[in-house]
Amino acid sequence: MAEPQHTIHEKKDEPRAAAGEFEPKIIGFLCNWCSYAGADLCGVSRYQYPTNVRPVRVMCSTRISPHLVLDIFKAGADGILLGGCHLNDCHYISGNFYTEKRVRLMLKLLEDAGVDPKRLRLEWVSASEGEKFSKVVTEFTETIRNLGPNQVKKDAALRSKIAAADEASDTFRLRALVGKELGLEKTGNVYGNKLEQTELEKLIDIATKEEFERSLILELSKDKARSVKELGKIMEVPTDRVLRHIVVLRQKNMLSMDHPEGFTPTYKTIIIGGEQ
Amino acid sequence: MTDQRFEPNIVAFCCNWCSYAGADLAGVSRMQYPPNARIIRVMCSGRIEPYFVLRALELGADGVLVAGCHIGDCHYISGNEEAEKRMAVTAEVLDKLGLGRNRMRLEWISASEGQKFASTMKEFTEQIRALGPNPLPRAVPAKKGDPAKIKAVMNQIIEDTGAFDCVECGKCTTVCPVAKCNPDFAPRTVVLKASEGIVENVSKNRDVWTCVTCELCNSMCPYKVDYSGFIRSMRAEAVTFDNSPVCSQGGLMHSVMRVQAAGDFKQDRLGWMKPELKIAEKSDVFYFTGCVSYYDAIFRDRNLDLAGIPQAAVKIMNKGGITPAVSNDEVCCGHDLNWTGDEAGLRKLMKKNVELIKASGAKKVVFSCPECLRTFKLDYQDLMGDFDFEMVHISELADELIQEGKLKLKDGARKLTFQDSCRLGRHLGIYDPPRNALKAAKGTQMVEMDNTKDKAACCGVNAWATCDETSRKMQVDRLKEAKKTGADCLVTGCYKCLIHLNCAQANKTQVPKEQIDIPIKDLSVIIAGSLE
Amino acid sequence: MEKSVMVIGGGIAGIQASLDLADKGIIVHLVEKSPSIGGRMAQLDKTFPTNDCSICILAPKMADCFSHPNTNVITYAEVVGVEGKVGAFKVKVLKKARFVDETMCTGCGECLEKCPVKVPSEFEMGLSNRKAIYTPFMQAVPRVMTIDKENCIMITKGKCGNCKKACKREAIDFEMKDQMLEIEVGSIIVATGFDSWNPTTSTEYGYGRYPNVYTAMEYERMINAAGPTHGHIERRSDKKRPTKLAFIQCVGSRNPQVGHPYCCAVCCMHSTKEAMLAREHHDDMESTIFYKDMRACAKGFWEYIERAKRDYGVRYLNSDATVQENPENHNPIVVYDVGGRQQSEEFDMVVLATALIPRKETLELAKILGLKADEFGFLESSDRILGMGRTNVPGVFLAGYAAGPADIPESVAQGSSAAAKAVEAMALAGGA
Amino acid sequence: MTMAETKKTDPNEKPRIGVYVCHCGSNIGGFVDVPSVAEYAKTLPDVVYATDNLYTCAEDGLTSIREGIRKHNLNRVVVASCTPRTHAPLFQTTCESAGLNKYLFTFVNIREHCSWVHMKEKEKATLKARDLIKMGVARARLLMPQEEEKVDVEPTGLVIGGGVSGMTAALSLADMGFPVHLVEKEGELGGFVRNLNNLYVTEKSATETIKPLIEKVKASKNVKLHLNSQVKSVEGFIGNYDVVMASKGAEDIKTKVGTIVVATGALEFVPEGLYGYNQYPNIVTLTEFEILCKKKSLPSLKNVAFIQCVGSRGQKVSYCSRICCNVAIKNAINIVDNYENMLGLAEKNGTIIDTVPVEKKVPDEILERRRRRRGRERGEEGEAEEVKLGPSEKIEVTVFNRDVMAYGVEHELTYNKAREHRVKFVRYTPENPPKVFMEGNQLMVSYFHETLKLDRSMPVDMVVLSTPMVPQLDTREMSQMLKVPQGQDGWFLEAHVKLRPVDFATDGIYVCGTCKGPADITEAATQAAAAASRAAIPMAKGYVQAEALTSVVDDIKCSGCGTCIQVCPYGAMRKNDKGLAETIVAACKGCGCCGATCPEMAITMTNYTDAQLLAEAKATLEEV
Repeated sequence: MAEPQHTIHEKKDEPRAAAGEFEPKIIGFLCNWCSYAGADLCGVSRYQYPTNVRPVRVMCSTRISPHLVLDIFKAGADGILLGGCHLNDCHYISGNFYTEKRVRLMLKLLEDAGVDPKRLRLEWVSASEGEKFSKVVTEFTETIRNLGPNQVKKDAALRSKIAAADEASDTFRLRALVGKELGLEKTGNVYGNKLEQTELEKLIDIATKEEFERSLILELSKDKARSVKELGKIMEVPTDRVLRHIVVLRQKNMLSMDHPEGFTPTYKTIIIGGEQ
Repeated sequence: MTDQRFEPNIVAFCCNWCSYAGADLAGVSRMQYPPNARIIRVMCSGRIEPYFVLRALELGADGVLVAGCHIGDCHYISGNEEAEKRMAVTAEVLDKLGLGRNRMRLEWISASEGQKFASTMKEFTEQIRALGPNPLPRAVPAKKGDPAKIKAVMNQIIEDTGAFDCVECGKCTTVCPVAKCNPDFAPRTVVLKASEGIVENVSKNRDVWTCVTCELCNSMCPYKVDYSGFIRSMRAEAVTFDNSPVCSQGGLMHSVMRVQAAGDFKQDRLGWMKPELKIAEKSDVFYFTGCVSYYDAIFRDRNLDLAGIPQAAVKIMNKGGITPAVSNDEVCCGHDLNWTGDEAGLRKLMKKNVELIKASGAKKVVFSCPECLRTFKLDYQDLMGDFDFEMVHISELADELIQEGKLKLKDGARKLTFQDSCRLGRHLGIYDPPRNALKAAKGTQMVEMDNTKDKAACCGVNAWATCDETSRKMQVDRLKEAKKTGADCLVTGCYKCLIHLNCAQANKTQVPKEQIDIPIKDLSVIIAGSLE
Repeated sequence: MEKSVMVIGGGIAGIQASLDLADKGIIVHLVEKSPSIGGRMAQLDKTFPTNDCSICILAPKMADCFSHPNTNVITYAEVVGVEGKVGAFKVKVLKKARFVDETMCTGCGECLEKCPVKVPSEFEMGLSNRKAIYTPFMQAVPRVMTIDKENCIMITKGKCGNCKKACKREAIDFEMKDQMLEIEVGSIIVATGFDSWNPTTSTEYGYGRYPNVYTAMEYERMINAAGPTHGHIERRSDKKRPTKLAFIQCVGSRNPQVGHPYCCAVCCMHSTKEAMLAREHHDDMESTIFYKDMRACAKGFWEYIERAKRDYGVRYLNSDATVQENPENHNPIVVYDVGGRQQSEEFDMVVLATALIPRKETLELAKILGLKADEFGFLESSDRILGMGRTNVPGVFLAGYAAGPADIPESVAQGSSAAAKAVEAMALAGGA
Repeated sequence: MTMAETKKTDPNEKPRIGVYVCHCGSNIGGFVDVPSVAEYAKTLPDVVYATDNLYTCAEDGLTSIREGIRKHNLNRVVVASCTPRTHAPLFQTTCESAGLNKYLFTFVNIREHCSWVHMKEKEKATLKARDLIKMGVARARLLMPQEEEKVDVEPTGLVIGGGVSGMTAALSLADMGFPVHLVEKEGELGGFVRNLNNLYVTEKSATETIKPLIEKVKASKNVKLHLNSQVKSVEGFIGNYDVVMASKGAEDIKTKVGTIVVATGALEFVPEGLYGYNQYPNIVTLTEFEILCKKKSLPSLKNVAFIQCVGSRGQKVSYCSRICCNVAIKNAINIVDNYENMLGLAEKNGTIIDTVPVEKKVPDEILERRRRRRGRERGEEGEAEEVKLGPSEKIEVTVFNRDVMAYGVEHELTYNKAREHRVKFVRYTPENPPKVFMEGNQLMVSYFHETLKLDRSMPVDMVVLSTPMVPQLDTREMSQMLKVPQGQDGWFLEAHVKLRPVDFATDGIYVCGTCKGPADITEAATQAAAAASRAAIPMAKGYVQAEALTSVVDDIKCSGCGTCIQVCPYGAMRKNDKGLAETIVAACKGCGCCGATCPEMAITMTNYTDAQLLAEAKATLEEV
């Protein structure tokens, strides 16, 4: 097989990693119909951009559940880029409207988990916006480079928080709320009452906060029974709120009382069937 | 009274300071003179314009006397010198018309010359008595419009001109040169008012006279609304309601035309002829010179050498192997009457001209004047059906002769720009022949102005009506455009473009001279000048 | 009897007709004149009234159409002769030599870099250059190269051959000859689309004379991210970005004077979209649309206009307009009429919504097929009310702009409708 | 295209992956060290074979894939080359031809997403290519063979609505060879058009125009006509709808159909309380006017005013109703040209309204101007001769409009003709609409002339109000029954306004005519034929085959909350008899919205499972 000739690249650019610079690992979820096609066009048009993004093709940006994103952050990704069609351009009619709602939840949870929300970026890139794709990737790579590496593997507390956020994202309550959010805004609930977007968002924010804290309690109490006070301190949450969460979690049979430490009860997460 | 002796009606214009006082003195001194004259006092004989004389004759005067101070004595320093020039023009026009200069007399009578006044009166009365009555038929009083019928008439005009086709897009306004200078005017509003049944439009609205009938609107209108036709028809109605135009030279030209229409006088309109030019009594080609002979007299002080244009045209034809017939009996085509509301006048002139040409047996009529050509080709044929003779502009003929190789032009490096007159261009669609003919001289470069061919800007005046600030602005804009091209010369193919654009250069304007001082020459003159 | 159909014209109407037929199990021969299918829609940036990205929604259809097992897409080809009748047409198709082996070329584009010839790109409305070996646009289907024999110096002068040297797959064949194909089909669908009228002759708009006067299609390419300026709107005179745009409607259309008295049916919306896109690109873009009647009369269109006014600050002025120029800065000056008073206003750029006219070639095709065309060159339907698209020739049907002004959804519906009619006709001819 | 027998792949069999890395000439090879990448691929888990090709898509490349599958017994194939968007089908077909299920193939894009965008960084590009292949391999390990579900299609159509659209659609399906049920709620075919006098563009009477269509429908062997009937219920999905039709005074009819065309038409908006409607005499809507014309019972008229956009374009409804300008223009011309005929005089003479040819393009000659003038000969002395009265002196028609929507060729020419015939068009703004009032016994219209800035008024004998089309009253019920969406104005909503104008998002149901928005008869008939074409596709095929990219519900996890049903844009989710969610495979498009939404995480997406996506993403995050 003939060795292909190299003609275009004259200028050799030493990988910056060699110079000790941080090379972020970025996952890019790209929808098949617009942003993946935009990335294709970007290639065809030879717009250059940094090598850090690893694209994963999905059929629609709506496919990306918060769990996927948080799990990948948990696995150590430095940044995640979500690319979808422009609103109203969705190949699947309304998919990207849901994407928007989900991304809002993801950002909230990232914030709660102590991950800079800037590490997640949602961009609408159409199939004709090849140049835009290169710009987005270049900018985003720079953003992540400036933020530095994801510390999840080194920082145990962060790890638990991200894990908790991940867990929270998969709770029935949040998934159901976000799933119904658009419908509630547009057509109303079963009683025909429409909800204001701001009102609804407030509701979801409260739920997000609660679910995150509950998940964090479960996460923290997985390996070690902990007291309300202890949890409050680690989580930087007032103890009365911790206690309220614990009541709920116990009702749901997710947390059990463990040995008391003196007069203080401690709690431990119930692990069913050794899952995870 | 049983005396059958002819008693002439004489109008005498006397200046306040000398002649009128002279008449007073004649009275004080009880000097006797015939009673035929009616004296009109004016401040100065300089006030008397040629059209005063023509109008007086048209209205039935048998003779006109103009009297002023002696040269050098004018109360207004030099008013009488102007009078002298003007009356020379008037005399020439009267001669040309065949009415004869003898029907008019200019006399200097000072305040002390009572005697001279009386003797002048006597002599002039006898002179006119000898000439006999004014041969012009008495003017019929103008028809009055009927307000009850005007709505129906206007509706008919709307229908005839397709004015209902208007979708109010306003494109006519965007190109209208008048609207550019005068925001109150727009072709479509004139039409809209009529279609809304606003009849006062006809009797009061002056917009009808503001239009220059350049037909930019017609040519631009997507729906071919005939705005100029509308305006023309509306003018015919407007005059019946005493809504009349203010004409240049006081309507002298219109009087000249009406005189030609009214009677059969032996004109003298071939004064421009030169012996070296070959013309024939009978020929296949008839050269219709138009009013150039009269214009030549009226605008002689402008050094336009208007007589040179027909000379050049005949020279071109001669060189091209054509000996054209030229007739002293042609009359004005009637274009200006037609466009100032006098269609009856047009018809009279038409009859004479068409008979003349038919009698000549010509197969082709060549015109120097685009207005004559338009009137023949469109208006005459409109009213009389298609003619069996061909009608061409001199530029078309020249182009044809050059293409056939019958005419050759000398080389000459020059840069020319051509003014498409509205009649030649938009009305008749003749754009390329003049350019081709001019370009035939090797080395000639034609440059175009910003607005050219079917978008060409107007010379500012139509049918000698409504020459005002707007006209001046249009003329200046056009001259600026021409100057901007860097051409050596602005070439025109229309007598009137030449006269009007020259007028803007000759008179005071707001713009510096150097922006508009481009030589203006007639196409035939240029072509004839470069004949081999 | 032949259970196959020929579709002439590979724009959206032709593509839709082809897909509808192919999906029904009918073999479709799609003949396209240019090197790629896609037609006019491929040139558009967005589509009204949803501002969908045009190529995004079109490209999947193009790919489907090309790769469908029942389609035979013949690009760079023209119909030159037809014999026979419904159920049994014999069509002669001239497949022009593209000098590139379609089966070998991968569209990698190595040859492009080596080709020394620059030609104004038809697809980019002449705003940028292509090479003598080219694909009309990035998303072209099939994505293979074509050599333009008028401009290739190897073909015209016999020297160069750079592309051949560059092509690793040896796809280039300068010896390639035009091919005459004879194809038997049961019916024929004509969907040859439209052309954009050149407004140079209507000098009142200054197109071609004033640098900053553009046609709508030029603007459309300019604002397209994949276009010649990568989506940057810039002036011909100084490459600066304009902020004040004027759109003039009915340039050459609704105008019996220039021979197109009809309304093109899409330009009002098209210009509105272009004005909205300008504002989407930059907040300081101000657009004015000069119109005769704002013909926004299909689903969601009037709402779109309202949105343009409300959310995009688009100004609408009910007036035709003409254009002058400020010679100092090459700013076009638009002269218009408000309430019968002449007004003028300086803009940075003027975009002309030029008349969309039937292609000249359509008339030739009509002659070949025996179709009737009206005096404007639109192909005529035999039944003007209930049978739009059915022609005087049994078995020949129409779709898209060639049959009269139509927007994309109408063209698509007509494509499908023609497909149904073609099947009916063949069923009938087959005695079914 | 024939496909080789696909060998069964045991899902539990250990993956044996083959990796093919393409040079694409120098397109990839020039900027990525392809051989080293191929070498690297060999080190990845479960990879049993890896190689590089100059062009994998060329015949030799494809052969090497086929051989690899046979020789190395590969059960997963990864190709690293260009974009799946253009080349995936090629490689999938190749895999299938070698007996490998096409869902066991994975594509890695190292050209558009790597070599071409990192042309100056060969080392990093090579690293990225390695990573991308690692990700592809990680995904490939989890791939499962998929069967594409085939559902038989009942080759019978149902058309709802017996107007022009419905009849056209039914006849078209019938002529294509499919039996069709045509359901009309009235006792007669023809729909809205039966109200009309004549149809614009031609002057032929409306009834005459549609008569042949009605006869053909009645005569067609394939059309089963159900008059006085309504569709009572529809259950099922594409290819398999169970339909119950109820007829007056008869038993319900149950039948099975494969596809459904909705053509239920529209109504005219009643302008109650606007412009004196129902308040003063002689104020009618456009359709009422048509009916008067049709019955030849017009009152004596001298002045008629049409008022356009009554209730539309931001008044009662937001849209423009598309056809009313043209209908008004048609009637205006009728009045001016054929008033006597319309009064019923024609019947006495035994003629129908004359055909007036549309005057087309005016020849572009300068002498054309003469035409204008000739009609107006005047006497010698400037005295006006008897003025010939134009038609407008007999009857005057004024059309008050906001924009005249005479789109296209024929409407515009007709609009031009109307003006040539002296129909007056006066533009008004919504802020300043014309007013209709009584002055004594005289009906009056006053208006503000926008250009002249003048208030005008005129006596009229009749005012015709052009009101918009509005959706049928039962549109909502219909949309619920068929599970198809309505837009915000209440019209049926097509799948995509641009490219799928007669499809519903739900496969198997199609829409045409005025039930999806205002359209004229020609457009409606075209849409109808289009809808028939679309509806015929699954019936012609005989089956529908869904790409195996669909959602799958785990009915152990599902709690039946119904959120997925709510979010699915295609109506592809439904509740089964256990009250749990179930995917209608034939309708599912695989976007994944339900999967990402399901609160119980009971839904997975075939070929795009969470595990696959996570494995793919995490592969790059592993420490090397």
